[in-house]
Amino acid sequence: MVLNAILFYFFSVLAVVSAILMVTRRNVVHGAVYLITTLLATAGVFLLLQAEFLFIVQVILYVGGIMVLFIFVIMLVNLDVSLLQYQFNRQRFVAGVLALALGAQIFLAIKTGQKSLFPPSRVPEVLPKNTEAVADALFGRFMLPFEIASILLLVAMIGAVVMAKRRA
Amino acid sequence: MVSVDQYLWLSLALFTIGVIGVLTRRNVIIILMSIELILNAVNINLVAFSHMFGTVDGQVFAIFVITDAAAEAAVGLGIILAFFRNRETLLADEMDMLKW
Amino acid sequence: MSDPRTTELTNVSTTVLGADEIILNMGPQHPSTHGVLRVKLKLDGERVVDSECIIGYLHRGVEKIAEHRSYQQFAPYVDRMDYVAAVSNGLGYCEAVEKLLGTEAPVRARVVRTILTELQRIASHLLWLGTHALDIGALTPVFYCFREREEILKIFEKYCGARLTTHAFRIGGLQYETYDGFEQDVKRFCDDFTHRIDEYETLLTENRIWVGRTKGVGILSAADAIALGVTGPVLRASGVKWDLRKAMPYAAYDLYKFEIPTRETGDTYDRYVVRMEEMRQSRLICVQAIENIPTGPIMARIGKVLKPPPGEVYHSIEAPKGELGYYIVSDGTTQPYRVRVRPPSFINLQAFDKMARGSLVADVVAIIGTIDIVLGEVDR
Amino acid sequence: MGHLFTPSIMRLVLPVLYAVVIVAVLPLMAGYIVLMERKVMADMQARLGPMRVGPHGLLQPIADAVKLLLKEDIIPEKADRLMFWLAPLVSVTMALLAYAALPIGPTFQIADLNIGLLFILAVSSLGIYGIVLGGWASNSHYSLLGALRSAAQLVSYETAAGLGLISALLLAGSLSMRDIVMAQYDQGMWFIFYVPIGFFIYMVGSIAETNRAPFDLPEAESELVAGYMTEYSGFRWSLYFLAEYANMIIVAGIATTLFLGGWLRPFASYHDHMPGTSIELLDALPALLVLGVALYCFFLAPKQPVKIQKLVMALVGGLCLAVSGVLAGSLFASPAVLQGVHGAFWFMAKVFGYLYFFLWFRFTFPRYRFDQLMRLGWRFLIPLALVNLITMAIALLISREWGWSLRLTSILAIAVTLAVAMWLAKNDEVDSVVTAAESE
Repeated sequence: MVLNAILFYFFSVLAVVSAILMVTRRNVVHGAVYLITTLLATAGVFLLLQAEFLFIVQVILYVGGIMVLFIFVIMLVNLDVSLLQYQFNRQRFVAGVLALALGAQIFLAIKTGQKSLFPPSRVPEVLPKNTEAVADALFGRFMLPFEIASILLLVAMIGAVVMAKRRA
Repeated sequence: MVSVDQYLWLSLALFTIGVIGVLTRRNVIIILMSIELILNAVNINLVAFSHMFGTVDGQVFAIFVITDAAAEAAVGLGIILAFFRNRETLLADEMDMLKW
Repeated sequence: MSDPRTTELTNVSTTVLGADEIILNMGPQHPSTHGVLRVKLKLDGERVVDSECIIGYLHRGVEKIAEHRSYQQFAPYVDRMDYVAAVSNGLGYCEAVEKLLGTEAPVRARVVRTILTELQRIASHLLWLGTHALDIGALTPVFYCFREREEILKIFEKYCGARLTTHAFRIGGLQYETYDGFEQDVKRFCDDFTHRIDEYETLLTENRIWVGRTKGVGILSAADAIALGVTGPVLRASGVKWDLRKAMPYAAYDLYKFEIPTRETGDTYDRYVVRMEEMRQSRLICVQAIENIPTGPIMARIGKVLKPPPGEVYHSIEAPKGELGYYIVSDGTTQPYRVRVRPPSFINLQAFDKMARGSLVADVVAIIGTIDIVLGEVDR
Repeated sequence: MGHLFTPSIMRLVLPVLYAVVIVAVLPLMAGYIVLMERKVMADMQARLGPMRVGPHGLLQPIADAVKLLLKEDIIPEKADRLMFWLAPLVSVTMALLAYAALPIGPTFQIADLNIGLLFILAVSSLGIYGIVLGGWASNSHYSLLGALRSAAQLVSYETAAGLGLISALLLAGSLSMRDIVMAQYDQGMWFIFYVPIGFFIYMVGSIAETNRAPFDLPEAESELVAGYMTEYSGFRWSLYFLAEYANMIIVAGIATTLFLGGWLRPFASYHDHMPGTSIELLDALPALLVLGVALYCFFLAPKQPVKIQKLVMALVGGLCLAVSGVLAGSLFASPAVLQGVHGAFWFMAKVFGYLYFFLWFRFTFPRYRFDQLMRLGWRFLIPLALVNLITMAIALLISREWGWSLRLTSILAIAVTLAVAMWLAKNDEVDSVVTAAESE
C-alpha cells in the first residue's frame, strides 16, 4: 500500500507542476507538451483508482486524439509573432484574485464535508474485471446517455468540417 | 492509505490552475487548453468518488466528459482556424468585433 | 481599442496557413531532376499553379567550339551532348556531313550503324525506365534495367573501346571492322531480351499503384504536342504517328520491317507503354539486321582533309528522345562556318509547364521522368 | 536472506529481468533486421548486398551503430532546443514501452495486463508525438510538411488497423494477450483462418502505421527529402531509426499474437490430445532448422576470403549449434521448459516471417501519392474493416445461437465481406478517374 501512496504523490506533483508550467509558458507548443504530461499524470491517477479502461480511454482518446488535434492547429497557425507579444491580458491581477477566491471557496467546502466522507471500501483481492463492468454499465443502464454522446460527437464533427471548409 | 479527500485536493489544485489559465491568458489556444485541464480535474473527482462507492458509474460518466471534451475541442479549434484565416490574430482581446 | 503594444507587431505574421501561394524551388541539386535542372513551382497548397524551368547549368558552348574545329575533330564533341545516347548523336552528325559532301556510306557501314543505333536506343530507354520507376518509388526495376544495359555497353566496348561516349562512327563510314563474335553477342542479347522485357512488364504494367501514379498524369493532347514542336515517344504517345525512321528513312532503316507504336491519351502511362513497345521494335530490327550483314568496304572514298563545297544542309534522325537535327553551314574551308543542333530534350522540356500545371507536387517528379530529358542535350 | 524471495518481490524481479533482456536485445535485433532488409533487397535486385564488413556482411549492423554514435550531432541554429532533444526520446520510449504486454513465450512476458492489447495500441499511438514534435522543432519548412503528412497518415490508418484487430478480438473475447493466445489454443484454430480479411486489413494498416513500403511517403517523398528526419543526424537520428524498427517488431508481434497464434506451435492443440507421439516431428523441427543453419555456416567458413571472416563465420556457426542444442535439449526437459523455449522460437519465427512480407512489399510496390493514400485509407480500408467487423460479429452470433460450427459461419462472413470489398474497389476506381479528370 505504501507503493500506492508514493505513486499517488508522484503523479499529483507531476500533474500540478506541469499544469502550472502549461499556464505560464510563453511558447504555445511547450504549453501543449506540458498539458500532455498533465493528462498522462491524471491517467496514472486513474490507474491508481483501479479504472484501467478509463486510463486507456484517456491515453488513446485524450492524449492520442485531442492533443494531436491541438498540435496540428498550433502548427498550422505557427504564429512566430505571438511569441513576442505580451502573454497576459491586462486584467490579470483581478482575474488571479477571483480565481483564488473561487479556489478558497471550494477548499472550504471540502474541509467541512471531509468528516462525512466514509472510508474507502476494502480493495478486493481479486480485482473485478473493470472493462467488463464499464461495458455492462455503458450498454446497460447508460444506454441513453451513450446515444446522446454519439449524436453530440456527430454534430461536433459536422460543425468542424463546415468550419474548416475553404471559402472557395 | 490514500483516502478520497487527497484526490479532492489534487483536483482542486488542477481546477484553480485551469481557471487562472482561462482568465489571465490572451492566446485563445492556451485558453482552450486550460478548459481541457478543468475538465480533467472534474474527471479525477468523478473517478475518486466512483472508487469510494465501489461502483463504476463515475467512470462511465468520466468517459462521457471525455467525449464532450473531444467534441468541444474539435469545434473550438475549427472556430479558431476560421477566425485566424480572416483576422490573422489569435489574441482573445483582439476579437472584439461581432461581425467583421 | 485594442492594446497599443500589440498592433504594430501583428502585421509581421509569417503564417503557413495564411500565405496564399508558396514558391517551392526544386533546385539544381535534386534527386529526381535527371541532371542539373532547376524548377520553380508556384504552389497553391498541394496543386501546381505555375512552373518555370531554369536551365543553363551545363552549358559548355559546344556549337561555338565547332566553329574552330575541323569536321573530324568535332565528331567526339557530339557524343557529349546526349551522353546517354552518344551513338545516335554520332550517326546524325556523320550523315549530315556526308550529305554536305554529297557522298554516302557503303551498305555494310550503314547496316552496322543501324544495329549499333538501335542497341543504343534500347540502352537509353532502359536507363529512362530505371530512373523513372525509381522516382515513383519502385526500387527494383532500376537494377534489372542496368543489368541489361550492361550487356549492350559490353558490345560497344568490344567494338570501339568506349562504353558511354563511344565516337563509334567516322564521317564516310566506320573506322573499325566489326570484331568477330559481334553477330553472336548481339544475337544472344536479342534472344534473351524478350524474356527480360516481360519481366519489367509483370513488375509494372498491371501494378495498381504504378497505374494509379501514372494514368491521367501530365496529359499532353496531340494539338498541344504539335504546337510545342514535341517529337519522339512523347509525340507518339499523344496519338501522332510520326517517326523519322519511317517518314524519312536514313542509314539502313528502309531495308527492315518494324511498326511505330502510338497511344491516344498522351499521359505518363501511355508514354511508358510506347517506350516499352519501342524497345521491342528495336530488338526486332537488330534481329533482322544481324541475319545478313552485307560484305564490302566500310569506308567511302573521301580524302583525309575534308573540304565540303560551300553550302548548308539540315539532316535529322530519330534519336531515342525525339528528332535530333544538325544544320551545318560550310564556307569551303576545313572548319564548319556554323553547326546548329536541334536537341529533342530541349524542345520536349517546353511541354513540362503544360503538363505540370494543375497537377500535384508528387506528380511533378513523374512528369520530369516521363519527358525523359538529358541536361547535356538541353544546355549543349 | 529467505524473506528476500517472497512472492511479491519475485513478482517484481522476473518482469524487470525480462524488461532488461528485451531492452538490451532490441537495438541488436533492429540492427540485424536492417541487415536482413538490405540482404533481401539485394537478393531481389540481382546483387549481393553488404559483403565487406564481416562474413557476408554479418558485422555490418555493428559498423553502422559505431558510425552513428561517432557522427557529429548537429542541432539547427534556430531550432527549438527542448523539443529537438525531446522528440526522438518520446518516439523511442513509446516504442519500447509497447513491449510491456507482448507475450514472447508462455512465461516470457513482462506484464500480463488485462488490457494488454489496448495498452499497446495506446502507447504506439503516442508515437505520433515524436514525429510531429521532431518535424516542428527542426524549424524547416520541409520537415514541418513531412511531419504533418506522416501524422495525418498515422492517425487515419490507426483506425483501420484498430478495427482489423477488433474483428480478431471478437473471437478471443479478452483483451489480455495471454488469453488471446490461449483462446486460439482452445479453439484449435489460428484466428487468421477465421478472419483472414481482418488480418489483411491489419497488415495494410500496420504497414502504413510504421511509415513503410508503399506508404513510406513522409520521409521518402522526392521533394520532402527526408521528411521530419531531415535535420537530425548522428545518435539522435539513430533513435528515430531504432523507434521505427521497434515499432515494426511490435506490429509484427501483435499480428502473430492475434492472428498467427503467438507462441503456439502449428497444430499445437492436436499434439497434446494425441497420446503416444511424445516427440512429434514438429517439435523437433526448430532444433533441426537451426542445426541446418549451423552446418551451412561451418560449410561457408573456410571459403571466406579474409582470415578474420573465417573466424567470425565459425563463431556464428558455433552460436547456431549452441541454440540448436538448447532447442533439442529442451525436448527432453519438463513440458514447461519445452513450452517456454520452443514458444520463444515459434514466436520469433512468425515475427520474422511477417517482417519478410514488409520487406517484400517495399521492393515490389512503387509509392502512393498522398491523396491516393488518404483515399485508400478512408474510402476503402475503414469501410471494409467495419463491414468485416459486422459480418464477423453476425457469424459469431449465428454459431453461438444456432450451434452451426464457427468455421462454416466464418466462411459465409468472409464471402460477404469479399463481395463488399469488390464493390468498394470498383467504385473506388471510378472515383480515382473522376478526381484525375477534375484535377486537370
